[in-house]
Amino acid sequence: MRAVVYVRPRGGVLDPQGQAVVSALKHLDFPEVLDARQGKIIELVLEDGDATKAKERVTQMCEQLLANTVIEDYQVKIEA
Amino acid sequence: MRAVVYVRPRGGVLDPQGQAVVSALKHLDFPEVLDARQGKIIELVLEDGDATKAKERVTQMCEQLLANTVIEDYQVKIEA
Amino acid sequence: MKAAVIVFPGSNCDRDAICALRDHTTPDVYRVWHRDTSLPKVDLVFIPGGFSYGDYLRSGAVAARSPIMSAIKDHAERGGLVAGICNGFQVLTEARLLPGALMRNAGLKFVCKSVDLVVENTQTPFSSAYEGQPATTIPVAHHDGNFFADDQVLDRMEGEGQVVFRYVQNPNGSARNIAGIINDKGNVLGMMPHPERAVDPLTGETGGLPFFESLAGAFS
Amino acid sequence: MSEERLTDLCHAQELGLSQSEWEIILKRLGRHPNETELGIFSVMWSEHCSYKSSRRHLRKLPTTGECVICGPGENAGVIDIGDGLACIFKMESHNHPSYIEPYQGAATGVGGIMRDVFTMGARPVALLNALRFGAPEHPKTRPLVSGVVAGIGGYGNCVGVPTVGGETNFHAGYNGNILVNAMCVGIAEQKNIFYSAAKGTGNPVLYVGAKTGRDGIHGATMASAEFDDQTEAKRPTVQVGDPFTEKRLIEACLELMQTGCIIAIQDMGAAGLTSSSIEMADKGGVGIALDLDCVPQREINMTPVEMMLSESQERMLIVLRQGQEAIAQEIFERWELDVALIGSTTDTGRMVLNHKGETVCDIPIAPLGDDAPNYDRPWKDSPKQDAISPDEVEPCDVAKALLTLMQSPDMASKRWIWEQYDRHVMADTIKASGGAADAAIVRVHGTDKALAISSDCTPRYVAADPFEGGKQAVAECWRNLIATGAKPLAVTDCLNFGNPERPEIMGQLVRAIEGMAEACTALEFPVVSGNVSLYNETAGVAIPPTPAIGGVGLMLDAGGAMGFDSACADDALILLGQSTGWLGSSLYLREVEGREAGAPPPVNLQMERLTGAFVSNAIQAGQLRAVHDLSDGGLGCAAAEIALASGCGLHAYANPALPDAAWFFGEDQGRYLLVVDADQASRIIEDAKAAGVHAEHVGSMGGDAVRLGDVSLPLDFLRQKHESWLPDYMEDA
Ligand SMILES: Nc1ncnc2c1ncn2[C@@H]1O[C@H](COP(=O)(O)OP(=O)(O)O)[C@@H](O)[C@H]1O
Ligand SMILES: [Mg+2]
Repeated sequence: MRAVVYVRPRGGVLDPQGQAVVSALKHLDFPEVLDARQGKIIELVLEDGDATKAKERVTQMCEQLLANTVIEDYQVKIEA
Repeated sequence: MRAVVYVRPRGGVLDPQGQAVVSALKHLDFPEVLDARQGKIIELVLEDGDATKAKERVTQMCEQLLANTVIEDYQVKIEA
Repeated sequence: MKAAVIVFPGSNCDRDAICALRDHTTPDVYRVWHRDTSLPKVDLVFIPGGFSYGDYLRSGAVAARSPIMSAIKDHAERGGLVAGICNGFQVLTEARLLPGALMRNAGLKFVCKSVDLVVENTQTPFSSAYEGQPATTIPVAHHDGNFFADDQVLDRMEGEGQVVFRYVQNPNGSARNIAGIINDKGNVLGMMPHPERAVDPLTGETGGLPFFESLAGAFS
Repeated sequence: MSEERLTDLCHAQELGLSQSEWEIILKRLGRHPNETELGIFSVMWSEHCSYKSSRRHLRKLPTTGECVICGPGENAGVIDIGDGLACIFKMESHNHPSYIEPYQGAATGVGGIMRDVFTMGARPVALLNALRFGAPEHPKTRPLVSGVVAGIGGYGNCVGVPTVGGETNFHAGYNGNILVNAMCVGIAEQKNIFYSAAKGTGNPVLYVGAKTGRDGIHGATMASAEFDDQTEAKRPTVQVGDPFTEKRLIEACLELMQTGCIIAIQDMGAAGLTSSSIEMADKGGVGIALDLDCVPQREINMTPVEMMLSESQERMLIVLRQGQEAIAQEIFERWELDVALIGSTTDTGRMVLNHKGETVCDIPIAPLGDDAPNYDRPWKDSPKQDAISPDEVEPCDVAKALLTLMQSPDMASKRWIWEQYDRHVMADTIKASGGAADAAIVRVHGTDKALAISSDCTPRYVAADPFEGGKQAVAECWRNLIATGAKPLAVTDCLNFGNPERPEIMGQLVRAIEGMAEACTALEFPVVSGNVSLYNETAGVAIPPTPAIGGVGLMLDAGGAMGFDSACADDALILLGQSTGWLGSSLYLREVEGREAGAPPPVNLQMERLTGAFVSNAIQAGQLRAVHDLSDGGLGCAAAEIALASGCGLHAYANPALPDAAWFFGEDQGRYLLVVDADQASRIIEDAKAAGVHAEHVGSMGGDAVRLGDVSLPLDFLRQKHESWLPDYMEDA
């Protein structure tokens, strides 16, 4: 079983990496880019099991380690 | 219009961050985690326009800047 | 006064911290391994700089979940002193012993240079010896020193004198030029600059000396 | 032997072996090798591992001396620094990988050179980097600078070893092939130095560190081949570094080294498991048997040849004393490192590999070394350049020229680079980049001593005259150490050249080595380690020949380190050494007149010694306020650097005997600018003359401008121009 965790800078938190992406893209002649935010994606390979249970467990992982909720939001997806 | 770019370490390329996540989760009593890979997610806000064209442009952005194709794979999704 | 320096895999200022503590604070310094679950009887826990766990995932994140951390939390709870320098500061915020978080430097580059600091609060066990010399110079060397906290948290911290050190010229985008903070109880301090690298005129400035002297004074 | 498909000549040639090399293999084996065996021969006999083009010439370098404990041949050179301590150091290139993936290429270069040093029992205490990039206006240059610098910092900073110095040049000659040379210096106890000879049979072979993946397969052969249009397609071979694992390896290995369990230890560098195991067995005069199924693997279905050739980083191979496995395992497990017993030493003199129940390799070890190709490649001398007379050059606007030079890419401040490097971790750095000394100074922990370390090469001189250029690189390095008050002890080198199969390139290599040898001999500055990087060319265009020299000196009193930032108003400036106004191959000619021409300045090694001895004595005697050697940009630039570092203006007088350009910007060798108390000036000049050293009073400190003759530039303005070139260039994405 696989789980994907998306971790993004929380709204209101300045995102220097996202800002750098915007300005670099502008320099490379992509003026259509108005804004960018950069986050993390963590793909987990899990022992097979119950999807609901897995989602619960991965959510615990996020709370305990994978995301820092002072600055980040997260989202968990379980894939078959 | 929004685009989401997923950037992941290419298969076979060492991913020390992913390895650190696995071992930290093991120590935190999540033995069900067999493997992990860590990547980036970049969300772009684009000027509205044609989705096909946008996908093409964002792909160019990936090739030129957002992904390091020597060691990373990327994937582009255009959202309305 | 007895002190413990915590060593995580990837800590790299542990030796520097031990030398500075021995020379300027106390001869009784223990090195404590992160897997230990208890601390020796000490007054001060010192979390040194470095790249614990390679700074992978987020700097300080993995170390903050190490076995030794619950003993450190108990120690802090009992009013024991805790100092976290650089990576140690990151560990303390990740462990929620200090508010806020340390994000990637605004310039996105590692920055190693001497910075001028204003000592905003000399009424702490970590900064009392700066009394009468409110400005000092100490080097920074970090990639993730950009302090962030919500505005109301920052307001409260400033109101309570929890900002101990402030940059004169912000090297990393830190909110309100914050370089070092203390918790509301006044016994847990985190700072990005490295006082342990600023104690010997032969190797540079000596702006870190009062830091170690303050700690020595706190228990004499 | 397994039923594996046997190989043929065509196969061998694809792996870079020549027909004659193939024939030697056939003769030695008495049969065709299988794929694994052929892979092993091909990497062991690649230029990178066998030094087949350079070996006979490297022998010309002096490698012994009073301080030398171990010269070239081991992982790094070892010298005696007294008190039972040794300094262990080496420089190495990571040119090709850094061009392809600048961050990871440079990072793994730093990781690799650190492993060479701690393998021998030393704790790494300092890193340097010598970088050569293409022309600033070349589109690849900026991202390469950015990636390389981030990679060097990313690795060294994380491991916690200070990066204390280096050099950075830009030249169109490196457009297609940048150079990334990293140097590591470590300190060990003399009684605890580890060598690679795995003496004794039946001893367990331990693998420790990162798991093996398909990284960098044929990296060693890639480092031995020219770039072509297919290079981009070779990208997947680039390795990713993991400094966190490196840090744990250092701590764990140094801990194990205290236990007395180790017979021999090697890092898995170029050609990975192959060269580390063969070298240990060969030097120990034993055989080795490995069970490849026990090798920790990161990927599935790895073939024997992939495992043997993998260049996955952060791995070590250790031969232990029998029965000590548990001690080693306990230490490595505590540091959370993968560890596995993968074989043992044998009395067969052969390398035998087993995989899935079959023998996949069974070859005699001795021929890999004994029969390694050793070519006497044809070479020819570079055409001699004419000397340029001082009167030949155009009249000079001195102020404009000084400004041009001080903000030229090679001279401009490299702050943008070194502020990304942790220069102070370990708390023993006395002088690092930006510290206004001619060499980095690092205290020997827990003592009053310090090491002085410098890396030098002036490629434009070597290009104009490889022999003189080779000499000059060594002499400048020596001079830099002298100027800090250190006693120069020994050097490492990194010889970066083009394709040695071309006689004109081979000539550059041969003559540069001969020049280095002459200087090293005359200055009693032996070579104790080094690295050769050939085939640095793209589409037939070679890099400027670049023999980078890394020198180490010793200072008994760390507190006595001399720099050039303490000049005060009214101090006198004294120039030591003869000035003829030598402008051939100078920075002035290139930057101001746009010409790269003329014979480079010759080095008079006898005068060099005499002048150096005088400077050393004067420093010891406490007679000098500041010292700076003269190099790029001559007197004018050296004076400007002193003024900027000291925050004090100065006046350097014109010389009626020479045109301004020649006097202020000529690059005659063997010169130093001394700053002394004005009252002492005449006495020091007298002393110098008595010692047979030319000395003249050429100026004085004071004011807030740099005045050369009768023109001047405000110090602040000069500083701003000197500091802003690189950051402006890098921001201007
Ligand atoms: N790549 C680099 N890394 C670290 N320091 C560097 C680098 N390039 C230049 N420097 C530093 O910049 C200063 C000037 O360099 P350079 O002009 O080459 O010195 P010198 O001419 O005395 O040999 C030195 O302190 C040197 O260590
Ligand atoms: Mg210079």
